[in-house]
Amino acid sequence: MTLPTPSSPQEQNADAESAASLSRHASLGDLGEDFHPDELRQILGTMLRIRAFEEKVDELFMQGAVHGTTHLSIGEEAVPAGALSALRPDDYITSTHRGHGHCIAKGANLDLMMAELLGRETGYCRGRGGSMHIADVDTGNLGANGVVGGGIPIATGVGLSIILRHTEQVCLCFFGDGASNEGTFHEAINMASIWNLPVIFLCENNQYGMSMSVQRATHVHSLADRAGAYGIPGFSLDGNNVFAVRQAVREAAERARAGHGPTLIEAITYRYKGHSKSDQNRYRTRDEIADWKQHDPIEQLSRYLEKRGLLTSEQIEQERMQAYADIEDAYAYAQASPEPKVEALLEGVYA
Amino acid sequence: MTLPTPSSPQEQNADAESAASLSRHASLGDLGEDFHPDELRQILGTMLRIRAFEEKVDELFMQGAVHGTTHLSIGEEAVPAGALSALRPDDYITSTHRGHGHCIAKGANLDLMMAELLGRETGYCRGRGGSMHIADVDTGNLGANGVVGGGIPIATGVGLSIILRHTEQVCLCFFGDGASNEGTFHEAINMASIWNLPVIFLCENNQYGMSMSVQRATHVHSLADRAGAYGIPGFSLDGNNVFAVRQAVREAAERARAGHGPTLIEAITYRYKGHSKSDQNRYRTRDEIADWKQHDPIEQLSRYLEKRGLLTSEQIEQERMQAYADIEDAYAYAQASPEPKVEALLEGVYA
Amino acid sequence: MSTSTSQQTGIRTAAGDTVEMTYAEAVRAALAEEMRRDPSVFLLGEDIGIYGGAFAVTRGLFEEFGEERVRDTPISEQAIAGAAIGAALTGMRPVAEIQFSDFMALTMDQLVNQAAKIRYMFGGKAMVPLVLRAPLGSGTGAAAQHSQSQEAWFAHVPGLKVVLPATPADAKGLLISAIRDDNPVVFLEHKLLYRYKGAVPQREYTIPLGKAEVKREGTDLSIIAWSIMVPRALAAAERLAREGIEVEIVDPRTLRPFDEETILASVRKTGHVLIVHEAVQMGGFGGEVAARIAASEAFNYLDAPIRRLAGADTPIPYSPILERAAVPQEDDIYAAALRLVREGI
Amino acid sequence: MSTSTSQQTGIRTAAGDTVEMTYAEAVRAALAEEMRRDPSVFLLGEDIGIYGGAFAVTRGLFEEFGEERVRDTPISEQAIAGAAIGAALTGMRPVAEIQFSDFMALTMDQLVNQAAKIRYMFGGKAMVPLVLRAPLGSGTGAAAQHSQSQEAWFAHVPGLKVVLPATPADAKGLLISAIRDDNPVVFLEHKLLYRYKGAVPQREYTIPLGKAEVKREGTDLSIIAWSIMVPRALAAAERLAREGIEVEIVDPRTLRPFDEETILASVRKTGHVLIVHEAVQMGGFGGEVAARIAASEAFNYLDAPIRRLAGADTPIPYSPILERAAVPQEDDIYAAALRLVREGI
Ligand SMILES: Cc1ncc(C[n+]2csc(CCOP(=O)(O)OP(=O)(O)O)c2C)c(N)n1
Ligand SMILES: Cc1ncc(C[n+]2csc(CCOP(=O)(O)OP(=O)(O)O)c2C)c(N)n1
Ligand SMILES: [Mg+2]
Ligand SMILES: [Mg+2]
Repeated sequence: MTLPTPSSPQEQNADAESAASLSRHASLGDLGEDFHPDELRQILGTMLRIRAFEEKVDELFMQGAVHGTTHLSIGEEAVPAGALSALRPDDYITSTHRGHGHCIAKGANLDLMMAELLGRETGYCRGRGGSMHIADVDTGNLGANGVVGGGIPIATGVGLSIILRHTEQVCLCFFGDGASNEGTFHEAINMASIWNLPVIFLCENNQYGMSMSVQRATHVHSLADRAGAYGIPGFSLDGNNVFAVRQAVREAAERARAGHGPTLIEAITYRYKGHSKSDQNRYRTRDEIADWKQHDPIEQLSRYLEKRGLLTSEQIEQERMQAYADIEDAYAYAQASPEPKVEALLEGVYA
Repeated sequence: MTLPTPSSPQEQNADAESAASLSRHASLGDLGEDFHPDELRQILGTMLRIRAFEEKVDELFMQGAVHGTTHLSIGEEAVPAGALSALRPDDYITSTHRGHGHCIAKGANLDLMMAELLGRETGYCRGRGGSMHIADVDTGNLGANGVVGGGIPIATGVGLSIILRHTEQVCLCFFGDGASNEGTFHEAINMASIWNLPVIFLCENNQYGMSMSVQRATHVHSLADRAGAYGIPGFSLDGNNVFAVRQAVREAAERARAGHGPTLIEAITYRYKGHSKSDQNRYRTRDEIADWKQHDPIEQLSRYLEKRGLLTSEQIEQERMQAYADIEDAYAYAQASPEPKVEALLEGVYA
Repeated sequence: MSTSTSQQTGIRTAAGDTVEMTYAEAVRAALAEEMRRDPSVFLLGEDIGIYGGAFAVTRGLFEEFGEERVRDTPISEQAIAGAAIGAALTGMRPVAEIQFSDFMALTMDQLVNQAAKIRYMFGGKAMVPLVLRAPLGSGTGAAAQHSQSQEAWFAHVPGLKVVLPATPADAKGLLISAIRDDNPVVFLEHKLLYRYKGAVPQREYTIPLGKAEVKREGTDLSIIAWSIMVPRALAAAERLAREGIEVEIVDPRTLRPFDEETILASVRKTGHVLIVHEAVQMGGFGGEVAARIAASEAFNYLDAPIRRLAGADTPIPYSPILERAAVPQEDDIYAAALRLVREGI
Repeated sequence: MSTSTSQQTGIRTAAGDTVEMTYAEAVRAALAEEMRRDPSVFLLGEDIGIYGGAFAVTRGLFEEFGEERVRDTPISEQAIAGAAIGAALTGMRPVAEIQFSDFMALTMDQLVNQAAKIRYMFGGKAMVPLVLRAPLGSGTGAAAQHSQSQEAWFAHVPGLKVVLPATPADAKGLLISAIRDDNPVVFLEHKLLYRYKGAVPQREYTIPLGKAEVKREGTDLSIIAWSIMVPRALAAAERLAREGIEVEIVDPRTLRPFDEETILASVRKTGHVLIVHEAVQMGGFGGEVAARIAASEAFNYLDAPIRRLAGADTPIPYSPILERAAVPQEDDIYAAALRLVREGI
């Protein structure tokens, strides 16, 4: 049982050199060797914590214990886990409505995340933001975003700030396939391109923007083709292969830090759950969902690690248990936390 | 003195067939043969009337005789003249802030245009619109637009209306190189593409969006490259070659009427005058302007017609005189027309 | 209870002539009837087809009318609005859905600079008969970017009409009028109202745009309220009646055009005015209502200052406790009304 | 003449301490001084570099500060606003220019759903110190899409600050405050004011956001006016003085936050109020001002209804005759003030 060969990353507009360096990694053996075993364990742990977190949130919503709506990323965990493993702690991210995984991969504190979802004063946003607005600006997490495509121009601005401040940070901008049809996508990537900004535009193509498939919503073979409209490198890769994601992001970050500007990466993945709690899955088949589950990113990584003798099945199981335990702890923390006070309603509107 | 060979039209994403049919016309001899001599004379007349109109407007602004601002298209006449010569009278256009040429080529009445510029009750818009809003919906001229990129989604809607009404019209959407960086460009062309709408997106690349050159504002070799982001055919051509424009638009219209969807055409041209009356031309050189004047679209066509014996120099001069005379008549009409009445201020806000 | 009162006042038909339906069903019925009647009517928006819309409002329409006329769009709000304009300019009557009114922020150029102004800019020679529908309002825990009430923005724009129905019967009758209207109409549905039930006439009917309705008659205080605040005010009024205070509730239903006369008549009668809306108070449309009263001869009939009760000066918070506190609730209306009538403040 | 009165009232400095400059020069001076003082301040916008801006406001700054800090952008208003937000969130103080306020319609999502709400949504733990400058208003013959006054939209949005200076001295002092402010500030400059001259202090100074100013003292009528309506009201006031009517003119300068107290104090003193703005009356910010007065105890001091004089209910027309008629002119202010004081209507 090895990780299936990722669909060889399709380089769309990059210079020949990066293309070559990316295809070198089409065989998984090579990819694995870049890693220290501890790091692999950490990446697996991240993916497991994302899944455990999402499962808990799903359960809470089913019970009606949480208010509002939520967008789960179960099935898509390799994208943030791979991407953030390739970046520095002082790098930035901008995230989306489906952002729990991005937060966790960026190193967020699960207690504060869960407290936020439960609308508690101890949450990241003091209960004011909820699922769609978790942020932790101090650690470079510039926030989830309830507006599809709304974070893309902000990421461009972060890139601009980085070059004006002469730091060597990068900004990783997450967005969905659906968001790639928003005007903000176009304006922001063009602007980042002409100014050679250190931004990585990472499209999580999970096949649907709510109910509309990417095939119905666009006429391109790959969303990475759109890089050509901005004269920047574009890559399409298997987003369920954590190594492929890591590698592409690492190379993009190197280009960005070297002053060579932005990259567009399309990570092909799939969401197992409905778009949000109101989804009846009328626009796709059970078979399609089942097929994708055959390529589960966590299963693939686990089998690979075991097969290679990098982790034992016990160790993997231990990681899994730990992840679920962490989430239960976070939930306990959140539940024990106080609700915001009505008198504080207007706090935080203005600085 | 022949028309210089147009820079061979660059096909970007079309199917092989259209590409071939377009390059066939790279030599001018062939292009000319498509035309009946009367038609050639008419096209020349259109270009001359556009120039004469713009020169008159320029003069009026210099004198302070006209209020507001204006955007002149001197040097760009081949684009609308060529494009509209390829369409049917019942086809639609959407236009821009630099729209006098589009109007004239669409067959607008010069008297009503000039009256509009002078803010008269007899103008196309009863003096309410002015230079940036001339429209004549009954004849398919859906209006100039003061918002850069603002007309592009409207053109998509016109295409949608055409397919819902099952007519075989097309909509020709004019916009500038600068407008191609607006979010509307992206959203609207993508939407037209997925629905195979009969829209021709015609970018008048006059090298600048006010003061920012297209090289500074984008990182693509050709704006037609952007067609790839929507999976539609894209062509780049010499916009000062009226035959090349006509040919590309004709083929795009054929594709559109056959249900094959939209086309993106980049017509490379140049504006001689400042962006608007406040422009001091600080962002370009006199030499650059002088160079482009060597490729004047009207001069080129005139010389070609003369050389080929299609029109005599007397006939050409006659056309020119007629154009300027028409404009003076239009100006006289406008001047003799009444101003709007203050009591009618609120008329036309609501239907 | 308050809802049914409002229905009965709303549509004066004998009991047997109505059917009970939800507000969402009433919107759907209006869409379906107009699409059956007029082939130029079609729908476009995100996930309105097989998905049935984020609030299930268009459910079933795709099945009846097909994907050409119930058209799923990419996530491209500017293009949705622009496509509606282009279609409307050339003979169609599009009804576009924006998934949340918050995202109408993305359509402001197309809506305000294009749709609203085209007719005037073109000298009165063009027509843009489109409807832009969107759910607005808080109360669903969706936080700051999915809970706004921006009717004041649209009401400030000449060329637009702005409708906010409060009952199923109004929703249906007003939406039919909006579709048949030759101007661009912004039609704002409150998310929390979608499940409200009420009696809706079985016969074909329309409700004119620009006509307020007295949802409850009273003598002591005029409450001017729209959208979700109408049922809340009605509920508060029932409690106030038990205190011997008879509240008159006037629902303008359409903010633009605005039926000033019905409101002034009520003010002249009661001498006390409380304006209630969910939108943020500062710069909200309640200011316009107060200003009109303060400028009219009804000013002379006032026995107390004109009061507004409206949204707090904050984005809508996520926490349910804070979210409730951020906008007027039935209790707040009750308390404000009582104080105004009893203490004159 | 009225302009210099307003300057003198505006900034109380002895004659020799000021220099005469235009409003455009004052804006430019504020930008230059802040850029010299604080390396985190930079400018971005369309054609603000070598071209110097559509209204020549940034002329010369490119030469002094270079293309990195005076940054020409493509024609991409959403990205301009978004880029400013991203930079502001990460330590910079961007000042973005939108070429005409009309095109702020394209930035509404970034401005309202992002910039204004980020701090609150993030639990008060982030800061978005940006300024979005734009010229607004009619009078230049640029027609409906280049002449709007949309301050009411922004004033309705918690999280934003909204500034509309009427004099060169105010423009400079308020812009410096806006740049130093830790919140997103919408700074609206009137196109016709750019050429107005006035005395501006030579020393470094700031004017606090949220402080109204009495531009002229009087006893018979309070005119509340902002932006271009301040000089028009001052000119009308001089003529009214010759009729024996002493007008007090209060300029809020900042609509959000709004200095209610200074306005109420004036109303208590004069007992008559005329609110004047260029924006369309229906749904304009004048409604908010009227509503606040009508809800306050100043209501008891009123000897006549609260009057508004504002833009006609139409897009701005091109014809110069119609364009003038669409918004209040000096004569209109004079006539409305006279009628209000003499006839109480
Ligand atoms: C501007 C905007 N339009 C519509 C929505 C409603 N909406 C929320 S998520 C979503 C689908 C987004 O698709 P995609 O970008 O592919 O992200 P995914 O949900 O698949 O992760 C939609 C339409 C929104 N939040 N913002
Ligand atoms: C949305 C918007 N932004 C900015 C402007 C100001 N403006 C008017 S024309 C223009 C340049 C447009 O460039 P391009 O699209 O290339 O057309 P051109 O003027 O070259 O014909 C600009 C920036 C505008 N009218 N609309
Ligand atoms: Mg998706
Ligand atoms: Mg151009």
